[in-house]
Amino acid sequence: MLALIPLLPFAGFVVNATLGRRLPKSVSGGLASLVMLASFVISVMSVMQIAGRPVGERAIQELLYTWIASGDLKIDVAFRVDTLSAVMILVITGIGSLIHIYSTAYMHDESDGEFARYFSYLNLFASFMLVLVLGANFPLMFVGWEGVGLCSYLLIGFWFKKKSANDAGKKAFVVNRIGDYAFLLGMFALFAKFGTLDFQQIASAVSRLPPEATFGILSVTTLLLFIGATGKSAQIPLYVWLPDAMEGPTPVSALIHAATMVTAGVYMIGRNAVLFEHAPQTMLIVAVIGAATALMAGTIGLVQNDIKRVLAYSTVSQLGYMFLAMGVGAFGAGIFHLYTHAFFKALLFLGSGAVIHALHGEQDIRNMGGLRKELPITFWTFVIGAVAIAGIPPLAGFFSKDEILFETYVEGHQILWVVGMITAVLTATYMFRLVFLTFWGERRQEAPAAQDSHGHATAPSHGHGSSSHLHDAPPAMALALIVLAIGSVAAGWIGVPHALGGHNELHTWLEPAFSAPAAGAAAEGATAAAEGEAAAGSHETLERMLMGVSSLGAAAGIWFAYFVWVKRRSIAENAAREFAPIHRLLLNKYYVDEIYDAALVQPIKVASQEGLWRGFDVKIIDGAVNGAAAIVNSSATLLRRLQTGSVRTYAGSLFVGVVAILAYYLWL
Amino acid sequence: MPEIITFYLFAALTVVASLLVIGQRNPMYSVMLLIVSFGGLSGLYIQLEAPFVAVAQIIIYAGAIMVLFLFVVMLLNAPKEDAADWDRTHPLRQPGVTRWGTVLAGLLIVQLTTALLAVREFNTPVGAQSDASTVNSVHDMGRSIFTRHTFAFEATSLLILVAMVGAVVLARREGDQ
Amino acid sequence: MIPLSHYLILSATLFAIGAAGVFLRKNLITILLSVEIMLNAVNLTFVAFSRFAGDLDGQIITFFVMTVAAAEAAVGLALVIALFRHRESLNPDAFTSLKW
Amino acid sequence: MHAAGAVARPARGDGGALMEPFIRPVVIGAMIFIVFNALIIASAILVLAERKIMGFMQQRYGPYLVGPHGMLQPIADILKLVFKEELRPKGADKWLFTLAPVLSVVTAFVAFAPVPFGAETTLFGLLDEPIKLGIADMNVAVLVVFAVTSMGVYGIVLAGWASNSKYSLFGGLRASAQMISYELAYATSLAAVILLAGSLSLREIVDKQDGTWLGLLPQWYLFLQPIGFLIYVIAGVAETNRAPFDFPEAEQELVAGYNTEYSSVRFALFPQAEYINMVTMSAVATNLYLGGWHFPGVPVQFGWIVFLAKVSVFLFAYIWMRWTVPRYRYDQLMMFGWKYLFPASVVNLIVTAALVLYLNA
Repeated sequence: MLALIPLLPFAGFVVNATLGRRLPKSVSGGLASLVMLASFVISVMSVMQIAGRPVGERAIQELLYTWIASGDLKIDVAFRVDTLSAVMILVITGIGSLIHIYSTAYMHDESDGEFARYFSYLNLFASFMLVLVLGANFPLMFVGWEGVGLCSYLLIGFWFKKKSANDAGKKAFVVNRIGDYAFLLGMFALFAKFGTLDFQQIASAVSRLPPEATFGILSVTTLLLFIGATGKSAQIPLYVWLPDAMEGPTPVSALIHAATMVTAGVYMIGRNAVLFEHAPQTMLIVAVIGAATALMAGTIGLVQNDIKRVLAYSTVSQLGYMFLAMGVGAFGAGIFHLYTHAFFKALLFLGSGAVIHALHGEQDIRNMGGLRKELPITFWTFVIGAVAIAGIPPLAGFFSKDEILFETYVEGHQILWVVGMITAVLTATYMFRLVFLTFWGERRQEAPAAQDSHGHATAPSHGHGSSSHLHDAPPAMALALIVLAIGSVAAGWIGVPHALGGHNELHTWLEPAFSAPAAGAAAEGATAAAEGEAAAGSHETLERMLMGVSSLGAAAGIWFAYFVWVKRRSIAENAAREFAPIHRLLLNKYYVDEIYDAALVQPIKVASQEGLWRGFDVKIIDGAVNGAAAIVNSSATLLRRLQTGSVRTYAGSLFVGVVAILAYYLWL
Repeated sequence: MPEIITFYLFAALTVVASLLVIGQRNPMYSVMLLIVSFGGLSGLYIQLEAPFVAVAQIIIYAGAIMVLFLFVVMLLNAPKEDAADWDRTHPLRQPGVTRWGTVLAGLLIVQLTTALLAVREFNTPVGAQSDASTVNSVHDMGRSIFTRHTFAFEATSLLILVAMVGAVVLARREGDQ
Repeated sequence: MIPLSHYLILSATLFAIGAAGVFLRKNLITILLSVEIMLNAVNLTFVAFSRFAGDLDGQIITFFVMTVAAAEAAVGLALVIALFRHRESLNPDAFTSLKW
Repeated sequence: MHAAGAVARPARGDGGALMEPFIRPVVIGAMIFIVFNALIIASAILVLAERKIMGFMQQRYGPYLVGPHGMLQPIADILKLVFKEELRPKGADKWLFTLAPVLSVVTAFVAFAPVPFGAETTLFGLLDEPIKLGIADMNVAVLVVFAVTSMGVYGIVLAGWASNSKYSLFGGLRASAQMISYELAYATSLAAVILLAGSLSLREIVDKQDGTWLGLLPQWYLFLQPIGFLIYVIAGVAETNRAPFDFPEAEQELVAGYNTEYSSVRFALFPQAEYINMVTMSAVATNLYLGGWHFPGVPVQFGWIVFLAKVSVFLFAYIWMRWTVPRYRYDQLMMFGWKYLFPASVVNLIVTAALVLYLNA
């Protein structure tokens, strides 16, 4: 039955990919959404199934067949639902189906063939993502890992007629390739160390080892895996592909580049929590990198003008939060934030999509404003999302973010906590900058319109100019927006901390997934949860205090944004003029792309052109080939003399052979 | 004593006939002489108490294969080979080649003699079978052909089939179907 | 009883004669005949060995050899006919080119 | 020939009576002498018989002048042939031209050697150790007969080639092809009988056919191998180049085939060889299929008479066939031999083998 969860979307992909162009939009889109819903239902059922069990054995593992068996390497195609992957599949299928529904309206202007292609990609992505989270061992996870990479490439470059889209797709693919390389190395290292690639076996094997005090094999392995994660989840230094990925259709950005795929790295770390816990060095690196990414992305997000880019950078920084949580060992908090973030970030992206849709592809927030009255649904849902991400109680973002910050503080990383706080304030600020610039004030048209950046979606059906009356999100989109808004409000309530009299069910639910599956895992998990609660109990006052601080910070950020971008617009320009270099620096994203280009891309280009192509390939390889041919030719011209065509010559040589063989047997 | 005489009789017959076969310009005579040498051989087979092989030798070789040769010789009305181009184009007639050939032949003879001197101890037969049991021996032969040598047998049958088809294809004149 | 070596020497001689024929003759048919002589020399060896070793395998192999000889003769003569049609000659040196 | 000579193992008794050792060689020599002349005379008689029967069938007298009812006609023929001039065409191959008829007649004679024609007899008590009627009694007799008859083709082929004339050449070619083709069916039908008897010795085969079924039907292989018998007879006719398969000497097409260029004694040898071959073929057929010298109710001492009777029936059938059945066409002959006769005989052999295996098991 577990197999059905990824197989249903795959079936949808097959149908849409093969005879999609002959199907009308309603059929292909409906089919795609339907299979997603079906697999959502199945996921819910299976989660129910494991939820019904005692804490210890909340897991179903389903072996389909043995995929590879060579030597002592044995890899099964086995799917596993435990508490962790349960959360993931719910998020993926649930939000995924919402986004499918949304897309049926959003992509409606495409031709039938394109429409079907889009949905086939989307389904393929969903099935690969599900394989990723359901896979019970590294290779299977890697299949999903690569598959989602492929789909993200295909979907970023969906409008392949547009060069920027193609470039973005290629960039995403190449950057991910770097991470995947490290990931593969990590897998090899694991196999070399433990002789297996099954998550459970690795965890139980690791749990017998002591945590590595110095930088040893475990640290190296985990570090390699983490580099893979940075590639997939857009962390420093491999985050550069994510902002460009916004070239893809907005729902894609919402599903792949905000809600699901980019969280794969976080999930991977959570999946191997035991392994990472035994490598403190790596954990520290993870935490630091996460915090740094969060801060950096936040600062960049502060000045970006493309609505989707702002959201992209906020995604990066939220992912940074998650990695921070993972790094400080608060896996539960990290996954919690992953889960809440999926809701409100998807909501925000879809809202921005609605805006762009309404404005026929206008993405520059300087050209927006005053949409509050014209797009009420979009407006309200968007605001809810913004409040949620800003971390205002009692919305989803608040609980998860504060759990992360609290854990960070408790684990004793005060500096990281400070960074987190600043990022939180920044988050609130740039999010509400976005809100105010988009929805308050009145329409502005001065800035150059970025029409071409979304050329396809500017539909012929919308003939009238952007100045005229705009209509709000069509029902399908509205449905998705509203559901997600409710989610963003309520999603956090399953993780209410004890400080506020909650039980943090999610925490206890996830606990067994992060502990080794040794004998009596149940008891262990229980104790872990218990002592977690105890710890929480001891820190309740502190926690409350921190909450207050961060909430105040968020509120302050919002007020600041209101003050600057609604009351006194001049301040922004003045600030930009005052601190021109900083502004330019931020506007150009710290010139990271340029640096990479200068430091890596150009040298590699030159090396491969001059060295590999002109030097190695032409001279050595071709030379070798031609040389071989020449040798064969010359030797053949020599050998040809042997073939006189005269029978007796052949017989003579045979005769010689006979004499030689006889001589060998008689005298040698 | 008589068997010595018969042996040398048949041996001489065989050898002389064979020598004449290759010393002969006229293929017709060669064929006939070869039949004679086969006759000698089958006599030797009888002396080796393999009468079945002897008769088969006559039936298959002399009776069938040689008739085939004869048939072809008559069909082509084969020309006597002329001595003229013997010396011209024969690759082994060029002096150098000839010298090497003789050297090789000498070597071969030396080797064979040394090899043959090594089988001295083998002079009395193991389990000599009297020809009264020829029929049994035929039985045994058949049995072991169809049991121990099954593969060889099948392979040979396949070979025969292929040869038959090949002969038909080759000998067919181009054009006529 | 005739010692085995007599038979072996005899068959060696026959084989030598056959080989010489293959080398020296200029008539395809004669060459085929020489090949037959060689085959028979081998047969003689087999039979002699089977007699002196006291089992029948030698004779059986002889039959296989005969079959092969028959096949060889059939194909060989067919080839001879085909070749003779192309060049009015049976001289193997007339067929030095691989195709025409 | 050597085959026959070497395999020949005359039965040798230890000689109880004192004159035994002197008589036995005499008896054997006498037997050989009798058989040899019998064959010669048989050919002579057959010539006459052929012409007489032909006449009878064509409702005329046939030879009538020489001797009473032309009985002495064969002698006249022989004299005529002997006193004719020997001529050898120019360009004919001297040796082979002479060798050919000799070879054919010799093989014809030799082929009869291993054929037994009577049960063991003591010549009315003259010998205390019974002697087997038959020149050479050997345990691979069937094969030897077959081998020697298969050698017989050379006579004709060589004759065709040696006399350096188109017609002869064609005759020779035809003979060789025809005989090779029909040898297959011939041998295969033989093999079936050998399977039944489980022996290669003609004498044993014959003795296996002694006795009767249900007291009336003699246990001849004819009744077990009807198809085999038919095939054997047809193939035998072809082997002996008799009508309707007498292509090597088809007078309408090739003047006289392989013996166009022959005359006088050399010529005389060919028909003689042919007749002797007929006799041998009939004798072997009798031994294989008609129970040789066994006939229900006839004491075995007179077996040789029975044998003669059966053989003469065959010979009559030969002649009868010649003067009634028209000659085939050559391609028809080949097609018949390869496409019908040979497959039929193979099937017959397989069925027989299966049955023997099944019934013995």
